[in-house]
Amino acid sequence: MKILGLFNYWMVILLMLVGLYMVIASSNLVKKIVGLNLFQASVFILYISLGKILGGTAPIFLKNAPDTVYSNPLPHVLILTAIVVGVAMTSLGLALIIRIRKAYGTIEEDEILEIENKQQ
Amino acid sequence: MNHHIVLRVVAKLLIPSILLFALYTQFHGDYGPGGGFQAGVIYTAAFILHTLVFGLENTKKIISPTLVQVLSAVGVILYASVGFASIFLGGNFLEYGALIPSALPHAANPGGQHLGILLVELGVGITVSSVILSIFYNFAAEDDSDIEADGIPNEKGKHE
Amino acid sequence: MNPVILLSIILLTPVACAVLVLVFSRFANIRDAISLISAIVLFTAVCLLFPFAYSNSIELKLFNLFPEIAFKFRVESLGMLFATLASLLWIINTIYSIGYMRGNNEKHQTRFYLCFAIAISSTMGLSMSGNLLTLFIFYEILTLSTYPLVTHKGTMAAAKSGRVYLGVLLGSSIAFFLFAIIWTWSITKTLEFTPGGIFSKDVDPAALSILLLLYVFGIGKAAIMPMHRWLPAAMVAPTPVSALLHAVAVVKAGVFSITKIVIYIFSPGLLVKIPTTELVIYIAGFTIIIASWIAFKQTNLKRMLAYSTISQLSYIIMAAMLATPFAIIAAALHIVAHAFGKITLFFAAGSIYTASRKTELNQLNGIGKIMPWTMVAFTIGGLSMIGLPPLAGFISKWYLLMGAINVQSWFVLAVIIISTLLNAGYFLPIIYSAFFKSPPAGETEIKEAPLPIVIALVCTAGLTLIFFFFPTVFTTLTQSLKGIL
Amino acid sequence: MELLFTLLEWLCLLLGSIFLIIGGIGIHRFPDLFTRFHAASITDTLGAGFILLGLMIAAGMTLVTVKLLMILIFIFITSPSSTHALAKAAIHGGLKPKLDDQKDNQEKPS
Amino acid sequence: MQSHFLVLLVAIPLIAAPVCVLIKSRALVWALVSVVSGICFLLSVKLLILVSTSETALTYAIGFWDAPVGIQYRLDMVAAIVAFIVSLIAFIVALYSRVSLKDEIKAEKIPLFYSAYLLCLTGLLGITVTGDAFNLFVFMEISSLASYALISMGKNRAALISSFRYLIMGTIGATFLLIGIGLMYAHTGTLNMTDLAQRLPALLGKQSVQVSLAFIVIGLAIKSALFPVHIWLPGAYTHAPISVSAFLAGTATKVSIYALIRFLFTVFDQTYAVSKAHLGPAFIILAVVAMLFGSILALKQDNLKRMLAYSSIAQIGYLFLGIGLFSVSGLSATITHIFNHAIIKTTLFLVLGCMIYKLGHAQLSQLNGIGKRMPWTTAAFVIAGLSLIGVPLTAGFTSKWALVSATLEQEYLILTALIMFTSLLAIVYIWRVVEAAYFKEHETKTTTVKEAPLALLIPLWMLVILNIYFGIDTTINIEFARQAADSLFGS
Amino acid sequence: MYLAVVIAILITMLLALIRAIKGPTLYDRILAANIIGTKTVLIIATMGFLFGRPDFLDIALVYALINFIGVVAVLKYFEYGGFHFSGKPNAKKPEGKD
Amino acid sequence: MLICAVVITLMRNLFAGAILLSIYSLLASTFFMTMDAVDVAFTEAAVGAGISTILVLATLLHVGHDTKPAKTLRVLPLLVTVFVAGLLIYGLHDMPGFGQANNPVHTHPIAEYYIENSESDTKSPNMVTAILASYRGYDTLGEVTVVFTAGIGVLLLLGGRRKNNKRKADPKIS
Amino acid sequence: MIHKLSVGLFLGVLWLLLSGKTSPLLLILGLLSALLALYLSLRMEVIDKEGYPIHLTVSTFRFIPWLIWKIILANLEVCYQILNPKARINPVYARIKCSQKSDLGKVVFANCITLTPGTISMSIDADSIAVHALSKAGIDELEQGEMDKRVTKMVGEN
Repeated sequence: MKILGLFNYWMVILLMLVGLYMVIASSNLVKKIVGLNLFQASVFILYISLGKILGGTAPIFLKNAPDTVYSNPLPHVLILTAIVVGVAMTSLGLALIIRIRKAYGTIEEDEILEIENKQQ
Repeated sequence: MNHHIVLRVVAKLLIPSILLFALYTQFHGDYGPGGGFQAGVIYTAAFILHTLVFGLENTKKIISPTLVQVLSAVGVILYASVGFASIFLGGNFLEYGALIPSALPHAANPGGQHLGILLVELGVGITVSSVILSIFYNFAAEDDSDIEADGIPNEKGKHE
Repeated sequence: MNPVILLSIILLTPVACAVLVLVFSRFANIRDAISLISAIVLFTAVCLLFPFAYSNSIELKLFNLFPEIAFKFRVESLGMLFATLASLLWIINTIYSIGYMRGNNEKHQTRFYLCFAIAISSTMGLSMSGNLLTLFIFYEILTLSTYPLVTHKGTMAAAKSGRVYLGVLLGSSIAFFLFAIIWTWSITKTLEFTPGGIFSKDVDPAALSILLLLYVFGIGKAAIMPMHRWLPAAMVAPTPVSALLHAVAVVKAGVFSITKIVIYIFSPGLLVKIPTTELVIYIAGFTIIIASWIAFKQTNLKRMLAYSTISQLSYIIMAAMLATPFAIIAAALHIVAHAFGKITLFFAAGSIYTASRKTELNQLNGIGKIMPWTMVAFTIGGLSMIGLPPLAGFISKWYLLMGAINVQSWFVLAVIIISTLLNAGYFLPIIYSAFFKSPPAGETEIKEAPLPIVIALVCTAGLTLIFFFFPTVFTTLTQSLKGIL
Repeated sequence: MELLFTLLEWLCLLLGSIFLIIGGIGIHRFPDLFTRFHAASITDTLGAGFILLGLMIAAGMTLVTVKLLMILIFIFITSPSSTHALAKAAIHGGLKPKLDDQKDNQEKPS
Repeated sequence: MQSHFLVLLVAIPLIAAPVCVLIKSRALVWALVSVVSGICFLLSVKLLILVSTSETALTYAIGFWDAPVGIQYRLDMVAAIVAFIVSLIAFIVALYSRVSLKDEIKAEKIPLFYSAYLLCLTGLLGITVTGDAFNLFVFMEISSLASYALISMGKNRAALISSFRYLIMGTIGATFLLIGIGLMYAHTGTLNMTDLAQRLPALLGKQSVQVSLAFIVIGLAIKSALFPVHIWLPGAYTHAPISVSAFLAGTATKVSIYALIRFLFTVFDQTYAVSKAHLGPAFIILAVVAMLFGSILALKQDNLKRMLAYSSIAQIGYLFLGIGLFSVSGLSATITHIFNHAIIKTTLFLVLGCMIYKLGHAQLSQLNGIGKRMPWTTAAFVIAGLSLIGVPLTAGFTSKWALVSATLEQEYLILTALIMFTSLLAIVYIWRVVEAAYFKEHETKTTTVKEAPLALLIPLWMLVILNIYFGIDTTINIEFARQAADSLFGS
Repeated sequence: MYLAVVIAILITMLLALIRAIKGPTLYDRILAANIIGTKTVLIIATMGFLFGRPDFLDIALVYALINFIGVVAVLKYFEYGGFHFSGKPNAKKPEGKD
Repeated sequence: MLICAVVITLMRNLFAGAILLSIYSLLASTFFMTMDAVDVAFTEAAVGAGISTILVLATLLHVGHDTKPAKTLRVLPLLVTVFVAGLLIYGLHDMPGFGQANNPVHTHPIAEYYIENSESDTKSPNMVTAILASYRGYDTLGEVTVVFTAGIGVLLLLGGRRKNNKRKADPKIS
Repeated sequence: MIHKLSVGLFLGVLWLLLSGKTSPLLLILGLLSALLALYLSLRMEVIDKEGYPIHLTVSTFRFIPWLIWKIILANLEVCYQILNPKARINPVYARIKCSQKSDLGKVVFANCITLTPGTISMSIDADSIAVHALSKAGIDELEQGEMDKRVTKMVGEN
């Protein structure tokens, strides 16, 4: 199963990179936020992959099956929290974008920079 | 959206069930997947659906933004006060075992634990649903004051 | 009286003076009186403390600044010398200031007296400080408190000069002096002024070399080239300030610090082993010659005096670096001698300005006839600078020559001779033209300066004379230094 | 009996899968949006229906079946609604269905 | 009750934050915030005393679940010092903000603003006292989100874009931290810092553990605005409302650096960080660049808030320099400077607040003669400025002392020289202000600006006095910092 | 067998995904998203059986629900340019297109 | 999923990006399902596909949904990305094997503790809930606070816009 | 009133079906939940005959099997279209009369049209529904009006 493991991690890495690139490279603010979402989601996948035991099952206690192998619940908890943090961040960022759009009339970062420079 | 008959009828059909389903998720977090957060989101989903179909103003009449704001605070306070309550009842912060008096040591008091989890999840649910609803209200608000930028033309492009 | 209490009085009197000046800022007479009274009180206290200076054991430890370094004071001979000098001259300077400030209707008089008092208190702290860090703290306070005095006039020129003043002094002290102190601390884990120095034998001489340079250049107040730029710049200040800066507090604080570091941190014995000592001597000699030469070329009286000061300060540095007992005593004595002489000169310059608004050398023709007291005092001061007997300057120069001959340092000898010639070259023409040239027509309305100014002038001129005839007060103190060495 | 149920279950699942894939192909085969709706609706109706039915058979008479049934009903209600809404929006948005006689302009932005 | 202090420190502002939203009256909200931050301050003082007298770190098991199972609060000397300074600054800024906010925030948003303020405080305190890696992330996000919101409240529209930039950078940073924690977790199976510290040394050879260290360091460096990733800071501090700038400048970056110290010294083996990861040189180089870059840019600014922001970047350079030395004295210098710089920068920002309150701006070119109009305000600036330069008898001096002696201890003479050089630059940029304030005639005689109201001056001068007090009584910022550094190295 | 079903669903999803990426119109994308949504419901239900934990159907329900709401929201966006109307569709010109 | 992500990056139309984001979330949560993380899948579905998408759409309503033509590949971001990639790949090869029961994550006593005791400790068969609300209840309190903070932030930013929308009209020159 | 009660009852039953647990705590919570959902739904004004057509329950059961049958048939047809490479696709667009008076009726009819592959309803007007069909056959079948009649019958409007 080494290959599957590698596959998982590789996927995490690639997603992470795509997300990160999107955050840094795109000029559009909404795309930045979307990129951040991708980036974070990749981290979630990393954590969840850590918690998995092959042949295990979801960590909900089964009454009549004493020998069941459960996957590790801890990463799940962490990621639940992290997802929430992510959505909080997203909503705040988007609210900011709305305000920026109202204030500047654009959501392209380079255009905003231009406006700022003109002012100074 | 009164003219959009299909959506209106379907929404009417679904909303009560969604609400109930949200509450079910809320209270069955112990037994299966679910819990306060998910419940909160689903609960809000019902309201969002209502907004989509019947309009924002109508939804605001049902549950006012002020109430939403208050509720969001109430949720956090509920959670935190469970923590404080357990201190006052002689345990550590968030030690649910202290919530129900018993001769047993707190750690071995699953009843208290259960109660604590229930309350806490309720707090989560209230906060999450009201916060998301409040965020949604604010995002969806019609804002005709519109773009006050200095001289930057509002570029409206075509979608593909 | 208990010496520790005396010490506290010495340290607190100027502070109290500052506070009271602030409180009575509205009442000019009371304010000035307070300044004068506290000056006298301070001097008395210093005199009373005199007998305890030799024991080198009076300590006042306030609190720990750092876990291992206390904020503390200690009475010892060199400091006592400096304190006596400063407190004595404060009295005179106050008298003079009252005359000068009123005579010229200066603005911000309260600020002037306030900063003055703070400067004096930091001078006292500096002279009594028990370790290097305490010394450094007062050194910085002195810089900051004299900054408003330099920029007193509030003109653009004053602000510019103030910037130079502060930039050089604060900059050098933080960049080099502090660096040196911390380095010293990290090597020795102590900063106490200890007879015999605090460096052990096995400290890397290379480090010591750099340290010495850091100290010499870090103490910008000593105005060794190229750190001298602040001094001519500071000439925009009112004359009492120049007098204080150039004769008593600031520059002397600089050379005093260097001397103290040489004696108590490095110890003369170690100093001669440091390669860069020689270098410092050369730089100091260079400074003496160059500064004298520049002074020679000046046309503005106060600027001339400033460059003269620069050269005189380097005498002291040079003497300290020679590190023989004679030379060290020479350094200590020159602090005093130069102080008396130079303050007289500045008082005279201020007096001329107050009376006639003249600042340039070529305007002084015949002024000796109009302002005889002033010019006689000026003559005494100038001759003392040159080093002629029977004036104070002679004694210190004599000791310095002895020290130089002791170690057979021909360079130093040559420097002293050349600079003496140059000194003579720029003082004597002034004296000549003041007394023997006729004043230009139409200057009959010029009179002698106000009385307080004249009194102060005469006092300092008298001191210059007295010092030659009764040097024991100071020489005994410096002799006790010999014991330490 | 047991076997019968199993067979039935498998059959249902198999049929469901087949329908799903056919639908999937359909959304590529069909030329424009409105025809694709039809393909999509295959997957939503019979595809989903058969699979859920198969699962129901597998689950037997338990609450699970009830839930599966709920899902089924849910899909059957929402899916046409959203398709309808989508179609309506598309028309509103200026998209013209590509009919027999208008082969060459499938998109007309209004 | 005393045993609960540790958690109350965080829980009280946490529960007070939603209460703020429920209160309509502005005065009441302000009173509540002041009281709460005051309580936090008292708690932190008490805790500091407790820690300094006890042999070991204080711990608290939340929910009574023992350490690796549940979340543990752990307060050692460093944490106590940081908590102390954070709550102190929060308290003073809260006092200050009542008047200064009047002009900056719309009245109906004030309760929300204060709520966010308390949340930010909660987050920062949470970071300091937690003993759990993931919990640290959560609280970091609380404080970050709150600070994004707070910064965006600035009057100028540029506040929005600054806040957004901070949000992007901050989230990347936090996510990096999350990746790092995840990788650590992958190898140890635990999140408790003490537990991690026990398990990690055996695993340091693993490349992925090394990578996790790298991610944590990068993430926290972003959060603490170390040189190449500082770009969010100037805008954020410049455009935020003044109380926010003051609060964040004093606390946010400091707490991130604290977190970095936690990870480097408590969780990882510091000897490893030096010998294998070459973090020392890397930090030192970046720190030096930051010091020079920040100071030089600070020289060029006309907007004083921006000037202070760049100065902060330079000061953060100092902090990293101390860490980069990886010695007891270096670390204690960093802790000292965290403490001192918090006080100094907050004071300076509060001074600007007074000026903005009265003048409506803080442009250097228009401040001529302000010293006569607002003597107390300007005097405060002078004292804090001197402290920033590192003049003796001010708090700043002690940190400069500690830092220089730390560099000298390892004989990095060039570093010492650089520190001195940047101090010189600090003299220049501070003195530009002083000169304008005192020694230039004000341009328009008609301006009848008066001294700022007492409500602003009192908190300001409280800090000024502390500035001098901590320059004289160095128990906390030197001795305790030393103890803290010792214990970090001992562990 | 369940596995086969899962694979079949995955294939369908893949096909839909390609459609979503290719477009060409936005409505095609929405349609694809919708298809993927319902397929996710199925896949989750099936996977519940595959892993022997059929009690995850709640999730499937949630998916169906969210998917529906999402699609409605998207449509609103296009038809009205806002979520806030209560009048006729053409009362306000949608911002999204012109 | 990866394709989806890449396409989002390249997509000029933000709206399409939003839809793809929602698809991406659905796929992610399916993935979480296969990894046994049911609760996470639940949440991701509700949040990623639901709330996030709706919020992004709402934002697009206000800001329009076209981006400028994408510039050519930017160098600096690429470098940063490559650097991070390098780091990750460097760390990749001795990661604990995927899904092995003897990974440290699973052998650490707390993992066992949770699995064995959570039911008896809390009467809650769902271990995730037990940990979430009890063992690590404090994290969850933090999580709730984060949500609350976001709510406060959005209110601060967008609340009361209609009344005072002229506030930003005259930005001061900074 | 009875209508509301029955919706409440429906919600209660729904809870039981979802939950399947019978511990007193959960039952109480269920009751409360149902009441809360009901209350909110009432405030939203979504509970009326249109939204919750409880009165149609019986007739629905007769209608559904027929519908399913129709769906299967239609499915097969569309499948054939998809799979037959030679099949020409001739979409048709037409308006279909509908005889239902209530909105509910129209919605049910429209949804049924959409539900059967091959035809989708595009918009609903006062007395007709615009339909898009994959082939002419679909339209023809609808025009025969069997579905229309059955739906009308089911919603009980004639």
